[in-house]
Amino acid sequence: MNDSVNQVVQGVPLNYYIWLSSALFVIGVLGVLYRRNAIVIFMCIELMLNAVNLLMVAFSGYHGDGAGQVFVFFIMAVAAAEVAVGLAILIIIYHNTRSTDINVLNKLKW
Amino acid sequence: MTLYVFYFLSFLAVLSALMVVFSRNPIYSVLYLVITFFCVGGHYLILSAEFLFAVHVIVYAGAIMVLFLYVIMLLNLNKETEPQKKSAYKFAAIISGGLLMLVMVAALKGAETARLNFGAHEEIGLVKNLGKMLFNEFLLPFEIVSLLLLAAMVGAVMLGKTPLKETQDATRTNSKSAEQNALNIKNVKQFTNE
Amino acid sequence: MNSVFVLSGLGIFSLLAEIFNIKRFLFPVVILGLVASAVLLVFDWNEGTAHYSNMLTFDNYAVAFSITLSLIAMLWFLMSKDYFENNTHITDHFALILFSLVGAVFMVSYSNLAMLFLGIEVLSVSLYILAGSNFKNIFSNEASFKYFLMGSFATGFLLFGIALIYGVTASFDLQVIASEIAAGTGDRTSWLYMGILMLIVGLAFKISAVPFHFWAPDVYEGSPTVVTAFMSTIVKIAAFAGFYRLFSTCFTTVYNQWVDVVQVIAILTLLVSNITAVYQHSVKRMLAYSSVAHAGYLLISLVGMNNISASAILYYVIAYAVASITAFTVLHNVESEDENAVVDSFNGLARRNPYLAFCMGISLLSLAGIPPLAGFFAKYYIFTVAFQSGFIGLVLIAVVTSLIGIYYYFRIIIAMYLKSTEKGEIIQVPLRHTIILAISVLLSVLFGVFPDLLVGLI
Amino acid sequence: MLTLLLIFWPLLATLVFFAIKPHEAKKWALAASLIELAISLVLVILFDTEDSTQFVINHPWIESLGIGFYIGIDGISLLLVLLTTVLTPLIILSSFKQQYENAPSFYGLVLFMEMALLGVFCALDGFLFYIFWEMALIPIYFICLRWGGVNRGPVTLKFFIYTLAGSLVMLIGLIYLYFQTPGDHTFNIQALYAAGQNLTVYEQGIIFWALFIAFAVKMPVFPFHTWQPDTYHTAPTAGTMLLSGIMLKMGIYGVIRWLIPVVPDGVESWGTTALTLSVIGIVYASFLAIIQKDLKRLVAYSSIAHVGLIAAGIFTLNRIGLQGAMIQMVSHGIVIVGLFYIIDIIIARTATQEIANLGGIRSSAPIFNSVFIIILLGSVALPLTSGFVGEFLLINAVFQYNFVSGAFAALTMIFGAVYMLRSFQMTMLGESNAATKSFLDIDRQEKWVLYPIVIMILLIGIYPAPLLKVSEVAVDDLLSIISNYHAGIRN
Amino acid sequence: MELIVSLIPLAPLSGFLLIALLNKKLRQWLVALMACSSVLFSFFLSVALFFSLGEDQQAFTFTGFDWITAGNFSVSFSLLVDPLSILMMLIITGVGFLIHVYSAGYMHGDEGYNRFFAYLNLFIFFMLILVMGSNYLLMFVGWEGVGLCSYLLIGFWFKNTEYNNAAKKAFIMNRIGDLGLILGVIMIFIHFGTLSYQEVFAKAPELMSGSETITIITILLFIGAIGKSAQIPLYTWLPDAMAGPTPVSALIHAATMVTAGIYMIARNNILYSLSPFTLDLIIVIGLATALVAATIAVAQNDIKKVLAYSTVSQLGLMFLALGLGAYTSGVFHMTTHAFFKALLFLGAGSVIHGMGGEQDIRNMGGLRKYLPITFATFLIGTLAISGIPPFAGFFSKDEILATAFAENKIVWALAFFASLLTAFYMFRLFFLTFSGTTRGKQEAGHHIHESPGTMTTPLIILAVLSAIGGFIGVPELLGGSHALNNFLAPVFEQSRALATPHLLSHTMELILIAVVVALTLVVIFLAYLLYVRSKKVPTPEGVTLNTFHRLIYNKYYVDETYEKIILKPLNFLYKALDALVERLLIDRAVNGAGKAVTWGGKTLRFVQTGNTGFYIFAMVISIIILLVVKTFV
Repeated sequence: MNDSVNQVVQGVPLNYYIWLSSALFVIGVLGVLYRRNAIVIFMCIELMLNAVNLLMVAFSGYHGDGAGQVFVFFIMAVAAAEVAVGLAILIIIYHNTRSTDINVLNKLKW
Repeated sequence: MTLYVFYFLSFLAVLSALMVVFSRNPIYSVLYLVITFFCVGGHYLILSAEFLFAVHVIVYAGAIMVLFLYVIMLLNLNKETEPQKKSAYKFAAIISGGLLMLVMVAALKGAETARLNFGAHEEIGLVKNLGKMLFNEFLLPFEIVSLLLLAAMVGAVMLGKTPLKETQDATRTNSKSAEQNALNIKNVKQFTNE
Repeated sequence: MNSVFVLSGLGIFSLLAEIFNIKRFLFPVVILGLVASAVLLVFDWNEGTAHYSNMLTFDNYAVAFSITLSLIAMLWFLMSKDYFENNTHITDHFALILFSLVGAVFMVSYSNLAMLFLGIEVLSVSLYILAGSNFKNIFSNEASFKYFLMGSFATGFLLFGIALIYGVTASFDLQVIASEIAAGTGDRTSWLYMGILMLIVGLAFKISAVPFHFWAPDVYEGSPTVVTAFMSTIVKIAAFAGFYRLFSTCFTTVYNQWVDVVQVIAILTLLVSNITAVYQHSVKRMLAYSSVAHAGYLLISLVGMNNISASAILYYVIAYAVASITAFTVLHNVESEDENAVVDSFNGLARRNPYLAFCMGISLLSLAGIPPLAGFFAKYYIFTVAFQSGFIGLVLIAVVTSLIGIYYYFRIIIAMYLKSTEKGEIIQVPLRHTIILAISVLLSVLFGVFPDLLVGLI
Repeated sequence: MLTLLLIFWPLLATLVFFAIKPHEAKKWALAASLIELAISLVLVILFDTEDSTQFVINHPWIESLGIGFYIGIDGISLLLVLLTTVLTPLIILSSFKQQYENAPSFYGLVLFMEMALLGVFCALDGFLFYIFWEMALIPIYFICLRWGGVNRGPVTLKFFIYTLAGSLVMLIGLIYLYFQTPGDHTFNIQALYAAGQNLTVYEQGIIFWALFIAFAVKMPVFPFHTWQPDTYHTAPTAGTMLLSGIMLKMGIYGVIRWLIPVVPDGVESWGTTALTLSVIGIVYASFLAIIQKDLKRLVAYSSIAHVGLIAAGIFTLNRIGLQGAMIQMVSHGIVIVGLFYIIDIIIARTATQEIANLGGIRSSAPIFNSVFIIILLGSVALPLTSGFVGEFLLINAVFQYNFVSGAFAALTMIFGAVYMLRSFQMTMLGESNAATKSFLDIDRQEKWVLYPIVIMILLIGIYPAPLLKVSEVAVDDLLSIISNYHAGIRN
Repeated sequence: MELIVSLIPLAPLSGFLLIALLNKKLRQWLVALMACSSVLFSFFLSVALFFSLGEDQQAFTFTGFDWITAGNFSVSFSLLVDPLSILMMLIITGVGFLIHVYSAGYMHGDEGYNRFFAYLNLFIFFMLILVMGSNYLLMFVGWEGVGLCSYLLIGFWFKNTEYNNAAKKAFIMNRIGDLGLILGVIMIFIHFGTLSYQEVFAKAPELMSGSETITIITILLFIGAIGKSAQIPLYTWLPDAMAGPTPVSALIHAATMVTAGIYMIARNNILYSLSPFTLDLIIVIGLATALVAATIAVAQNDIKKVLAYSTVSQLGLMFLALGLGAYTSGVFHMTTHAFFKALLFLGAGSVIHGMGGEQDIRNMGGLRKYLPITFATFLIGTLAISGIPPFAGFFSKDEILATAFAENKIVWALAFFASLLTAFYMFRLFFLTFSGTTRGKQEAGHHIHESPGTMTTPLIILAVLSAIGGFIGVPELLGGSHALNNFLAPVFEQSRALATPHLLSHTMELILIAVVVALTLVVIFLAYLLYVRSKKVPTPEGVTLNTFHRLIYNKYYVDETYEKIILKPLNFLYKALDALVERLLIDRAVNGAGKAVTWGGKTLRFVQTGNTGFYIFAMVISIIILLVVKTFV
C-alpha cells in the first residue's frame, strides 16, 4: 500500500465503488420487485450481475490481483448463457400464454 | 480529475439504471440499460481494465442487448401491452429497495482509508496478463465455461426447435435464429479470447 | 478427477449419438459410464490430490459424495429411461442431465469459488431447461420459468457474496481464504460478514431452505416427475455438500458470526416445511415439502459443525436419496395410471400391487425416520452432532417436526393399506423398476442395520 | 449364541412366508412360535437362578459411536421372555378361526413383533434397546391398520404418533446420557448407569421424566392412556392380545431396567409423583371400566388399572413390590390374553360386543362359562389364582410405602370385582336372548388356547415359588445398585 | 398325623375336582355319594384328630410347601391344628355332611345337581382352609374362597336376575370387608414381620396395650369380620342371600361361613384383648346388629328371611360376647347356633319343599298334620334358639347374658331385649307355619307332603344335637364342668391372662337365669295368644301399616338409603369423570395438538401463493431482516 499512500489525493475511495455497485445491485433488485414484465426483470437481473462485476473489478484493482477480472469473464459468459436459456423459456411461455407477465404464471400454488 | 470522471459516470449509471426500472416501455428500458452498461464500461476503463472493457461492451451491449431487443420486438411488447403492478406493490417495492440500500451501505462500512490508486497496477488489466492467468490458473473453469455454454446452447436449441402450437412459423424461425446468432457470437468471443 | 472427464465425455457422446445415430447404444453406455466414473473415483480415495492449480481437490469428502452422486444418478437413469424413450429429445436430455451431473461433481469437489460458481451454474442452467422439458405442459413451463427467474436472482446474491469475500481476501482459493480469515481481516471485517450472509442466502436458495424455498414446491410439482426426482436427490446432495464444504473449509474461524443465522434458517425450515406438508393433496408437492424438510435436518448438522458432522451429512444424504429414489419410482408408476397423482391415487395400492406398496411403505418409513431403516439412523446421527455441539433445543424442535412428518408420510401408507379403491387392475411395473426398488429398499434396510458401512468414512 | 437364536429365530421364520400358500400360513406360524418356545425353555433349563446376567453377547456394532450389539438375560428378562414365547403361540392359535386376507403377511408381522419384543427384553445397550423398542411398534401398527375394525385409520395413527412421541423423548434422554459417558462415548448399559448416577439431582429429574414419559405412554399410566382404549377396541383380537399381553410389559420392563438404576435421585425426587399417578390411574380406570358398554373397552380400562398397580409397586423400590410386579406382569399377561380371547369368542359367536345385547350364554355353554369364571377370578385376584400373588405383594409394598396410597391401590379389589362381575353377569347369566340362544360351547381348537391359560392361572396361583425364584437375584442386584448409590452419596 | 391333617381339606377338594371334571359323565346318585362320602371322610378324620390331640392339647402345625416368598416376606402353605380349629373342623364337616345328605334329597331332579355338589365340596374345602390355615394369608385364602362359593351358590339358579344381583351384592360386600382384612394382614406383616399365628401371638404382648398400631390392626381385621359375618353396616347382603337353595342358606349363611368372623376374632383374641377400644367397638356394633336385625325379623313374612335376620341378630350376640372378652362364650354360642340354625333352615327347607316352593308364611299354617317330623324338629330348634332350658341355645345365650350383666347393665338389658324378641319372632314364625289351618290356595293343600328320608334324617340328628348340644358347656353352677371351656383354654390363655373377667356370685347368676327364662316364656305365651288364639295373620301386601311397623317391615329402608347415599353418587362420579376428565380434558388435549398442526398446514400453504413476484418479495424482505438483525443487533 505504500505507493497508494503518496497517491492518495488522486485515488477514489474504495467505499465509493462499493456504494456504487451496491446501488446498482439494489436498483436491480428493485427492478425485479417493481416490474411484472419478465423481460425487464431479466434485464434487472443483468443489472445486478453488472454491479457484481464492477465490484469485482474494483477489488481486483484494489488488490492489484487479476483473478477478479478473470472471474468477471466467467460471470459474463454465465450471464450470456442464462439470458439465452431464459429468453428461450420465455418464448415458449409466450407461445403458450400469449403474455410475458409473471403474474400470469401462478397456476402452481398451495 | 479522475474523481470527477468517477462522479459523472456513477451518476449517469445510477440514473439510467433507475430509468431502466421506471420507464414504462420495455424498449426504453433496454436502451437505458445499454447506457448503464457503457457507464460501467467507463468505470472499467478508469480502473485500468481495458480488455475487460472491450469484452464487456461487445458481450453486453453487442450480444445480450441485441438479444433482448430481438425478443422484445418479436413479441412486440410496448407501453400498451406492458403490465403494471398495483401502486401499493410499487410503493412496497421502493420502500424495501430503499431499506436494502440503507442496510447494505450501513453494513459495508469500514476500510475508509482504502483507496484505489489508479496506475498502480495498469499491467494486470492487459490481455497478456489476463491471458496468462486464464490459461494457467483458471484453465479448468475456462473449459467448464465452454461446457456451460454448450449446455445452454443445447438447451436453447432444444427449446427453440420444439414444434409449437398455433404460432406462425416466421416468428419461430426468427426467434430460433436469434438465439443461434447470440450463441454463435458468444462462441466467437470465447475463441477470439484464446 | 478422471470421472469428471468420463461424465463430460458421456455428455458429449450422447450429443454425438444423435448425429451418428447410435441412440440404441446410448443408454447402456451411459450406465456403464456412470459405473466407470464411480470406480475411477474409488482410486482417488485417500489421494486428496488438488487438480488444475488447486481448482478441484478430490479429498475423501469429495470422493465419497461424487461416488454417491454417480450411483444415485445411475439409479435415476434406470428409473427414468422410459420417460425419455417416448420423447424426441432423448439425446439432448441425456446430455443435459450428464452436464448437470458434472456440475454437481464440481460442487462437491471444488476448492475454488470459481468452480463452485460454475458448478452451480452448469447444474442450474441444465435444470432450468429440464424442468421445462415437457414443453406442451403449461405447468412445466411455469416451473422452469420460476426456477430460472428465482435461480438467477439468487445467483446474483451468491456472486455479490463471492465478490465481497474476494474483496476481503484477494483470492478465490478456499485455502487462501481460510488462512486470510484466520489471519484476521482488519477493517474489512464488515465486508466479510456481509459476504458470508450473501453466500448463505445464495446457497440456502439452492438447498431450498426457508425462507428461500418458495421455488421448490412449485418447481417440483410442475416439472416432470423424473426431473423432480433428479432435483430432490442429485441437486439436493450437491448443493448441500457444496454449502457444507465452503463453510467448513473457510468460515470455521468466524463460526459464531453466522451460526445463529443458519440456526434460525434451520428452525424455520423444519417448522414451515413439515407443517405445510401436512395438508398437501398432490404427492409430488408433498414430497417437495418433505425434501425441504430434509434440508432443514441437514442444516442442523451444519449448525453443530464438528468432527463427525461431515460423515453425518454423507450418511443422511445417502439414506435420504435412496428413499427418495424408491418413492419417486413408485410415484412414477402410479402416475402412469393417472397424471399428477394425489394421495388418493394410492388408495388400495396394497391390494393392487403389494410390491409397490411395500417398497413405498419402506421408503416412507425411512423418510419418516423409523428404525431399523436408514432414515432413522440418519436422523439419530444428525441429532448426535447437534447434541455434541450443545444445540439441544434445536434437537427438540427437530424431534417435534419429525413427529409431524410421520403424520403426512403415513397419510400415504394409510391410503395404500386401508383405503379401498374401485380400480381393480394391477399396475404393470417394468422389470427395471422392480430391480431399482429391490436395490434401494435393500440399501435402506442394510444401511439402517449396519450403519458402520458408511459411518466414519470421512 | 442361544440368545441370538432366541431373538432372531422368529425373523428367520418369517422368511418362510414368502414361500408358502396363504392358507398354510397359520400352521407355519404356529410351528415357528412353538420352536421359539422350545428355545426359550432350553434357556430356562440352562438358566442359573443364583447368577445375575447370563447368555451375554457383546459384539461391537457401530464402533465409531460406541454402540454395541450387547444382549443378555437375567431373571427379570427371562420371565418376560418366557411370557412372550408362551403367549405368542397361544395368540397365533387363537387367530386360527379368523380368515385373514393375506394371512402370510399377518403372521409374518406377528413373528416380527415377537422378535422385536424379545430384543427389547434382552437388550443391554441403550441404542439397541431403543431400536427394538421402535421396531415393536411397526408390526403392531400395520396389524391394526390392515386387519383392524371400524375407524382404524385415525385411531392407529394416533396410537403410533403418540407412542412414538413418548419414545423420541426417551431417545433424547438416552443421547443425553450417552454424552455423559466418559471418554469416547458408549451406550453400554453399565456406562449409562454410571453416567446417569453422576448427574446432579436436577438433571436426574429431567432425565427421569424424559425416560418415564416413554414408558408411561406404553404402559399406559393414568394421564397418558388416551390412545389405549380406542386402539384395543379397533385392533384385531390378536393385535389387542399382543398389545395388552406383551407390549405394555415393555413399558414396565423399561422402568425397571432403564429408569430406576439410571437416575436413582430422579426416582427419589419424582418417584412419589409417578406412584401417585399410577394409583390415581387405578381408581380412575376402575371407575371408567364400570360404565363401559363395550366388552373390549371394559377390559382395556381394567388393564390400565392393573398396570397402574404394577407401576405403583415398582416405584416403591421395595423388594416385595418388585417381585410382586414381576409375578403380576406374568399373571396380567396370561389373564388379559385369556379375557380378550373370551371376548373374541363371544363376538365371533354373537356378532356383538355390546354388553347390553348379551346374556344367558352360560345356559348353553357350561365349559366356556367355567373357563370364563376362572380367568375372571384371576383378574379379580382371588387367592389361589395367579392374580392374587402379585396383587397381594404389590398392595403390600405400596401400603408399606404410604398408607393412603396403599388403601387406594387396594380399592382395585372392590372395583375390580364390581366391573368384572357386572360384565360377567350381563354376558353369561340371565335368560338367553336372540343373540345368544344358539351359542355353541367352545370347540377343541379353542380349548387348546383356553385350557393352558386356565392351567397357568391356577398353577401360578398355587405354586408361584419358581417364578419368584427366577427373578429374585436380578431384583436384588437392582436394589443393591440403588442402595450402593445412596450409600455412595452419603459418604 | 401329617397325612390325616392334610387329608382333611384334600378330601372335599378331590370330591370337587372329580365332580367338576367328570361332570357330564356321572349319574346324580353317584355324585351325591361321592360328595357326601368325601365330607364324611374328613369328618371322621377330624374326630380322629380330636382324640389324637390328647390331654396336653398341644397345638400342632403341619407345614406343606413355601407358597409365596419375596424378599423378607415369606408365607408357607401350612395347617394349624389346635382346639379351636378342631372344633371348627368338627362343626364344618359334621354339619356340612348332614347338609350334604339333606341336599341329596332337596336338590333332587335339579338340572344343576352335579354343579351344586361340586360347589358344596369346594366350599367345605375353603372353609377348612380358613379354619386350619396356620397364617393369616392362608386364612385369607379360605376367607375369599368361601366368599366365592357363596357367590356361586347364591346365584345357583343363574337364569333369575334377582338371584344374580343378590349374589353379586354378597360378593362385593364381602370384598369390602376383605379389603379391610387384607390391609389388616399387611399391617400385621409390617409390624410383626411375619404372618404365622404363633409368631405373631408370641410377639403380640410386646406391643403396648391399646397402642395405635394394634388398634388399627384389630379394627381393620374386624372390618373383615363385619363383611363376612353380616354386621352393621354390611349386613344387608345376608337376607338377600336367601336367594340360594335352602341347604346353602343352612350351611353357608347360618352354620359355617358367616361365623368365620367369630372364628377370626377368637383366633386373634390376644390382639383384641390388647386393644380395648376395638372391643368396645365390637360390643356396640354387635349389640346394634342384634337389636336391629331382631326388630326387622318380627315383621318379615318370608320364612327364610325371618331366619336370615335371626341369624344376623344371633351373630350380633356372638360379637357382643367376643367384645366382652368372653371368647369362649362366643364360640360356644356359635357352636350351638350352628346346630339349631342349621336345623331351622333345613326345617324351613323341608316346609318349602313340601309346599312346593311356597315361602310366604301368610300362605302356610296347620302344617303339623302334613309334616309331623319337620314340625317336631322345628319346634326343638325354635325352643333352642329361644333359650329354653335344657336346649342348646339356653346355655350359650345365658352365658353371654351373664357376662354382659357382669360387665355393664345396659348392655345386658339390650341384649336381653334382643333375645326376647328372638323368642317372639321365632314362635310367631312357628305358630304361623304349623298351627291353625292351612291358609293360601286350596289345591296347594292336597299335595303337601312330608320330605323323603334323606331330608328328615339330618333334621332328626340336628334336632338331637340342638337338644343336647348345650351340655358341652354346662357351667359349674349347674353342676357341670364347662367342657368346652377347658377344651379351648389353651387358645385363650394369653388373653385370659390379660383380662380378668368379673365373676358373678352364683345366686346372682341363678336369679338372672330365672328372670330370663320366665320372661322368655311370657313372650312365647304372648306370641301364642296373638297367632294361635286370635288367629292373627300378618297383613297382606299393599295394606297401609302404621309408621313403626312400616319401618321395620321395610327393614329400616337401609338398602334404599345405601342406594341413595352411596351408589347414586358413585354412578354420578363415574359419568362425570368420563365426560369431564376423559373426554374433555385428556382426549381433547391430545387430539387438540393434532388439530392444531392440521390447521397450521391448512393455513401455511396459502403463503405459497404461486406468484413469483410475491416469492421474490418475501425473499428480499427476509434478506433485509437478516441484514438488519446481523448489523444492528
